[in-house]
Amino acid sequence: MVRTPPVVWRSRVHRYRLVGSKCKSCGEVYYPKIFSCPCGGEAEEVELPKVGRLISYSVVYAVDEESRDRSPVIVGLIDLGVTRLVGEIVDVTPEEVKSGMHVEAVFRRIGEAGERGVIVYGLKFRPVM
Amino acid sequence: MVRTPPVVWRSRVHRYRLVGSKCKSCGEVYYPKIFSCPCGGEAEEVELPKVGRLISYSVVYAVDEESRDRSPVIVGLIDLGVTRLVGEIVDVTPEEVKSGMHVEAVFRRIGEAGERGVIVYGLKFRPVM
Amino acid sequence: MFVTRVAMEKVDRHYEKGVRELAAGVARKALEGVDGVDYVIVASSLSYLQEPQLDLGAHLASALGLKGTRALNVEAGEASGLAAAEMASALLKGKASRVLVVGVDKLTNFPSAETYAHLSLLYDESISTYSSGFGSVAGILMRLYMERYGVDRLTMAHWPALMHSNAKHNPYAMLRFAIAPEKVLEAMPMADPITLMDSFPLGDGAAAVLLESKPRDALAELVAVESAVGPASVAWSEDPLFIEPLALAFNRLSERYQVGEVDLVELHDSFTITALMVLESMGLEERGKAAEAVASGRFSPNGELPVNPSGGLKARGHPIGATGVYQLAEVALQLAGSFPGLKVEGAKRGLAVSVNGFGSSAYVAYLRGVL
Amino acid sequence: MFVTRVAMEKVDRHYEKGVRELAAGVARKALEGVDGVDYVIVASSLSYLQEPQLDLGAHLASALGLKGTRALNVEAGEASGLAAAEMASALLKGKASRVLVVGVDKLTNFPSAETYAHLSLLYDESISTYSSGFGSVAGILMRLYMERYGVDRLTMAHWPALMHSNAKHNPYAMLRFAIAPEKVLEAMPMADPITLMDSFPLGDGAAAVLLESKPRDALAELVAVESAVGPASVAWSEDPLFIEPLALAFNRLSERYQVGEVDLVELHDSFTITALMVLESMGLEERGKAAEAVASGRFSPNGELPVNPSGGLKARGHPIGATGVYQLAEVALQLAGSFPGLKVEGAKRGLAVSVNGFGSSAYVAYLRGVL
Ligand SMILES: [Zn+2]
Ligand SMILES: [Zn+2]
Repeated sequence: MVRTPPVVWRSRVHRYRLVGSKCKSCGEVYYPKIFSCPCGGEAEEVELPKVGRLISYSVVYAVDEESRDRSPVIVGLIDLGVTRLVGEIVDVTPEEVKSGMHVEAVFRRIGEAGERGVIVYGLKFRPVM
Repeated sequence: MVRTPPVVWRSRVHRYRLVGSKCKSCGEVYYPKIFSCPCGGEAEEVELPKVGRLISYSVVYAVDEESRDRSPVIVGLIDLGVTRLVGEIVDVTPEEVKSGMHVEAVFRRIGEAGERGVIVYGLKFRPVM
Repeated sequence: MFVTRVAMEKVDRHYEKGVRELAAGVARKALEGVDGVDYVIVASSLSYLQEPQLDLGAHLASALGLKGTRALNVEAGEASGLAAAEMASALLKGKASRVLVVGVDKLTNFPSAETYAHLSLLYDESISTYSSGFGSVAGILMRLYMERYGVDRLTMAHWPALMHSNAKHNPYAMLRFAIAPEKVLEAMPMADPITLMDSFPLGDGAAAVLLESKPRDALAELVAVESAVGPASVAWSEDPLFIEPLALAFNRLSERYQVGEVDLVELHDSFTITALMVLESMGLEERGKAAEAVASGRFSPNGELPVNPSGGLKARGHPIGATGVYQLAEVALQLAGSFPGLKVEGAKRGLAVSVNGFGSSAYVAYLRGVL
Repeated sequence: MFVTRVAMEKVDRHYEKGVRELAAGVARKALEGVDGVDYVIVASSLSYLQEPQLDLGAHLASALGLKGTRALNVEAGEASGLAAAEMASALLKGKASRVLVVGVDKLTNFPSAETYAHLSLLYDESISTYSSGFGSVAGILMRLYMERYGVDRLTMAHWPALMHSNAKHNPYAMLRFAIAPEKVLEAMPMADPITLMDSFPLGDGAAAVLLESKPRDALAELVAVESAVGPASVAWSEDPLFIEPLALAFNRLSERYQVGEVDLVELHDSFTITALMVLESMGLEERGKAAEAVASGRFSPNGELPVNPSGGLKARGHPIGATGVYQLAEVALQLAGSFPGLKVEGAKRGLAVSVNGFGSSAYVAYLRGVL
């Protein structure tokens, strides 16, 4: 696969700190990162809020080879207020997870990158009690 | 890499028996295989002669990862009479190999295909004494 | 421009054939008796990851004996086939008079979990980075649709049931058996609420269409192809259930043609939810009503607007970069009255619709009969 | 059509930037102050194997905020850049009035032996199947040339020496240092008789050109792009040292324009031998005489016909799919008198020439000054 160490390395900031883009002109926030806003404004990096609400989710059984040992994986569309993002939901069972739940970011192992076994970490989301 | 077992399997006949294509209309012979001839004729499979003459060659040091243990690899453009082909030259040192040499096909290990370690065999060429 | 010849390979697990052999097979069929082409455009996406050949178009054209022709490859993910047709259309307005578009992709060179990883590269990086499966976004969107519009799972299942029922008659379809909606719910969960029966089977395929500037012996007229780029991530969409670029591409055509009044559509249903989103984004059904409309038979072969008489991506199959070319071939054959599966009698106008992912790009092709 | 804006990234090991960042950088520079484009065409080849994104053009356009634009990817191996320009040219004759062509490729994501394996996929399967290195055919051809025409190794070495001497002045070149011809012979053998100094360095790069149908603020006119498919394998060539499709593409232009009388050429020199074959196949030098002509200064900046004042693939660098876009940008800047490296004073007409491998396909672009 194509997630070689340089590729993993380059995406680390965005996975570690949940960094998105904010338009300097209209203030719109994006994740993943953009280069320019449709309004024409330039984008700057911005750290995203670490709490949000689950808009919808899926319990995924047909995962990539790298995620097989943790299948099923719960993936959700999360509303962070300033923007939305698609992220993984952890510490909850498929039976407990519900649209509308409040979630918060936690730092977790994502997997290994390809044949070289670089261990990848990043932020996932868990329900807020 | 992309040489998965099905890909290796599909090319076996051409590597094992040196099968090229012959145009049913004009008789021209091609290797690797073609589907139709520029003359418009249909192509059929044909086994190529196993002896030829070395037109030119290169002693290759910058080989793929899979061939590293046998570097340098000698590769030559070989005139088989009915057609030419690019193939590997074995059983000869870089000092001994010469354009114009007569060569014959021999069955040899080519390498392993990718991560799965399928061992690939095929025809190479050695000098005729 | 005109579609004068088409050729399709049955979508299937063609273990014995590589990308090159599949592509050559349909290309040769489409070119039988044809005296050369100006361009060969290969539409392909996953093949870059699955087959050991770059500059495939030229290598293919060369092995086909097409001396002196021009060739290149066009990629736009799942929309590659119609993207190639859009380029062909531009060429045919200029110096070219005959362009062969060959769509091809193989999904069976790798174990399926590895193919899933390749498929996730069609989406934005948030999917591929987390290795959470290419169906995850579809699952999220399907649940959102069901919850927002109060549609139950069984109603949603009428789409795959309709596709299977249509595909039974299509000799080029991969899945030629009927299934009851209830069976969709009982299938293996893939990305819950999606089951394996809501998504396309992993199959290999190739299709070719010969496009010419002149109408001689044409099957159909390819009037125009339009496209647009959309939000690369569903997280950016104002409404994730609405495919903005598809609405835009469709509007671009509407400004010039009566594309709202067609007799059949072959559209992109990578998942059940995609089909509904496509229908609603093009305004072919009201927002939130497509699932029920499908269940009520509106898009069935004898309904108001027959959709995917081929069986669609769901049952004909979805060899990623080739799919748009299948759709063009199918619509052209329908308009010529010679589709070898379910016929839409008297069809005079049709659309082919492709989307990559859930709208990183969208394409609509408009075809008219010539009879 | 006209080249109105260009932007280039220095070819280098850009470990900190991915394909997307490199492409976005030049695209933003080329679009500064421009009010939207009709199409974004991304020219790229190895990136399919090196970066985790399909439908890259649309994802890129979206992240650039180019709402409503259209985008796709064109691939033709090492000739991808000019293939994209050929498609842009067709679009600009039709509905488009502004097309952005972005060339990009990264060669440093993998260890070099793995990149060599990727590069061998540009050639026919006899090279990739045997894992014998992407330089093997070049080595065979170089020896054939030297033996057939009785040219010694030192004479051949004047090409890389000239390229390095030119690149010293080009701020976008990867290798900005002079080398004596003798040093080429002393370098590490790569595919003997080829040394590492006969081939391009592995570097990442991106370049963009904005093409418009109207001449306002143009740097140069892109008069036409022509191409042809050739024998996919050198074993099929009547003469392996002659690039048939290049001769054909060049002749197609010659029939309409005075392309034999240009003031500068940026051409494809993936290896020393490729440069000589390109010069001879286009008839810019007699068969078997190009090596000596190079040594005699005929193609030097102050010679009869300046070739590769940029430093060429050899010293500017060769980010596979991006190279043709660099060449277009360089020729356009030369014709506008604003190339930031070695200037060809008073140049009015120029060519950009790309080949994949040793002729699976070949492209020639003809540009004219507008001053
Ligand atoms: Zn903004
Ligand atoms: Zn023949």
